Amino acid sequence: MPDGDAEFDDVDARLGAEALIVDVDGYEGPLDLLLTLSRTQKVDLRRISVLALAEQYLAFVNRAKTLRIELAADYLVMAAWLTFLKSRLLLPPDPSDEGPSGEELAAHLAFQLERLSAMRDAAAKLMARDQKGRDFFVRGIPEDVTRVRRVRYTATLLDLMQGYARLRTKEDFRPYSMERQNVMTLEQALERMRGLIGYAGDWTDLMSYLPDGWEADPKRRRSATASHFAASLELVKNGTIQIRQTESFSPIQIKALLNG
Amino acid sequence: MVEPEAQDIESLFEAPPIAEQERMVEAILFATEQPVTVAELNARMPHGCDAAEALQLLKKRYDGRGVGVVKVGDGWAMRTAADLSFLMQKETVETRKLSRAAIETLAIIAYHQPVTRSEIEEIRGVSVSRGTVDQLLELEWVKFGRRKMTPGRPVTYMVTEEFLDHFGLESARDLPGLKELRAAGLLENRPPPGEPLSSEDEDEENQVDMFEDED
Amino acid sequence: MVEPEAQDIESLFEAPPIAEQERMVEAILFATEQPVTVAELNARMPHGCDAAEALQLLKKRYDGRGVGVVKVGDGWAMRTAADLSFLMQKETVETRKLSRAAIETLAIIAYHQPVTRSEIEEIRGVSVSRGTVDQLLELEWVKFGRRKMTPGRPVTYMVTEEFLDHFGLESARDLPGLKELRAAGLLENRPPPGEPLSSEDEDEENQVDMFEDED
Repeated sequence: MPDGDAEFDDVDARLGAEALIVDVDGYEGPLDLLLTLSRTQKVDLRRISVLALAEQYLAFVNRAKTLRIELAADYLVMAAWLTFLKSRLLLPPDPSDEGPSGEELAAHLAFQLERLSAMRDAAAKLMARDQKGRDFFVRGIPEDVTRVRRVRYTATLLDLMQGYARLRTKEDFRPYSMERQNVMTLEQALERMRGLIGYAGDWTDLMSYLPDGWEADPKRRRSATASHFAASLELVKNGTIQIRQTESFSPIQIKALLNG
Repeated sequence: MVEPEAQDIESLFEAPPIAEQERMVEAILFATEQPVTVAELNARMPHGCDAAEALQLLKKRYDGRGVGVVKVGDGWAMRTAADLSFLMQKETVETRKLSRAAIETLAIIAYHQPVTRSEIEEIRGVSVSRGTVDQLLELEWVKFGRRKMTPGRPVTYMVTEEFLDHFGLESARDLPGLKELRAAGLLENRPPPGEPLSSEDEDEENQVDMFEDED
Repeated sequence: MVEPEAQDIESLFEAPPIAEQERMVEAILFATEQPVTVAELNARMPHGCDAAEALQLLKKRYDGRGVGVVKVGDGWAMRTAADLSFLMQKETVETRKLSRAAIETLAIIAYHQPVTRSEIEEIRGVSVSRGTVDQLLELEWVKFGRRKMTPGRPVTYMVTEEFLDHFGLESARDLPGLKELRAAGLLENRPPPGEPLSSEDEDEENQVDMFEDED
């Protein structure tokens, strides 16, 4: 900090201002500040003079203002409220007034301060307790409990009957079902080919893998060819076989990949 | 349908002697870091065992030892004696230092639970930053309680079993100075004068429930 | 010159009583993450302690308990007694609904037993995966029946006593017939006339009984 800055009248004022900045930063809101101020009264929080406290707070805020310290809005709201409280406490009660009396408001503020103070003490007591991992310790080598998970399947008689009913009535309305006898699924073809592929050391025409009884009928042959072709692609993907077609429309050939 | 079978089993596998049951409770508590409830103990021990009784015997046996049987919430656990902490320097885990705001918020939640965020703010006189509660939730010292039956149905916060475990408390009722604070009326939710009481009364009852009718 | 001083220190920090040392060893072994050697124990315990002796006392104390003091390599650790290892398992039973495929397969077996896999597939209209039948066999709701006297002599499936027990049936004949299913609102559509059971009826008298109310 360069010396000789003459913004403040003297060094004391500057130090005072800096102290105040630090202080305001250090307070966690107006209630915290009020609690600190109230401690200067050195009495039971229930017996503090709220009037004196209000004056102290207002003096603090005024000083901060003259030093042009940015005060958070809630400090100013509290100042306004305390000014109101002060007027209520000083003026004789107006019987036509409906709001709470100055004493009630003052008592509530005292209660809030006492409660905050009590919570601070409680927090301190809590943190002073023996703590796990600092004062007492858990088992260092916990022996894990092995979880044996058993799945129990259940079904009710109703499930069973509904299932059966569903099956027996399916023929009546089956929107998507196909004539299965003329269809060969990818899974079926894959299973077939897995069994046969071990013997194919040489390039073999894919069509030779079609099962007996599926080559004649065109419908069946189409389905079997398609499923076998899809299955062979699956096997290529797995690295089980190689596939090739020498030119368009020529026979598709496959060959087992011998590992090792 | 199961009844006659269950009886057969009972006579077939008589409950082990209580000394043996005590050994079993000892082994189970010893093996785990987390507190174990009596119900869990009974579930793991052979049919017919009385874990609660065995537990009492075990607790007595460990009285004054280097390791003790302690109650944590609904569960039981074994922990080293606090007076031997000086031996444990090696084991100490540096926990992240909590801010003053976090410590105060924790205390308010513990003593006023279940408590809403706005109630915490009312007590502290400042708004509670998100990070403060997050930190407590992350430590698993604080959890969400049931929503409050007030307009907006705000969530409430409560302390967890992990909190009790960490601070060596049997239950939230054993918080230091709780009785005195309640007697002094400092745990009441007292609305500022001139504001309608609305449903606050109901809340106060809730809070009493928390500490008195639990278990 | 040094002698008297050393003596002073020794008398100033007298070793704690052996019972106290035993507590210390207990707490250290409990809380430390690895087995601890006697040298390490001595280093951590107050001056003048005899960890080896305290350890032997502790070992004796835990003799026959649910937990024991055991030597692991060069170090010492506490372990649950081997005979109680069965307690270290926690069985969780998860109840799951049987899959639709399994229920349908089971229903077909129940209504048509003894039935072959290809017959099941015929009725379901889709292939029956190996897993489905295996699951039913594993549940002991289904068993193998006698082989069928048709080409290939395929195995047949039947339901078990266990199955009847689970579903509260005295026999498979007690399963409601189609007419009853329809009356109960479980069947909404009439099966196509003359279509269904003809082929299966030959197999088993039972089924004729079961479905005799079929038109």
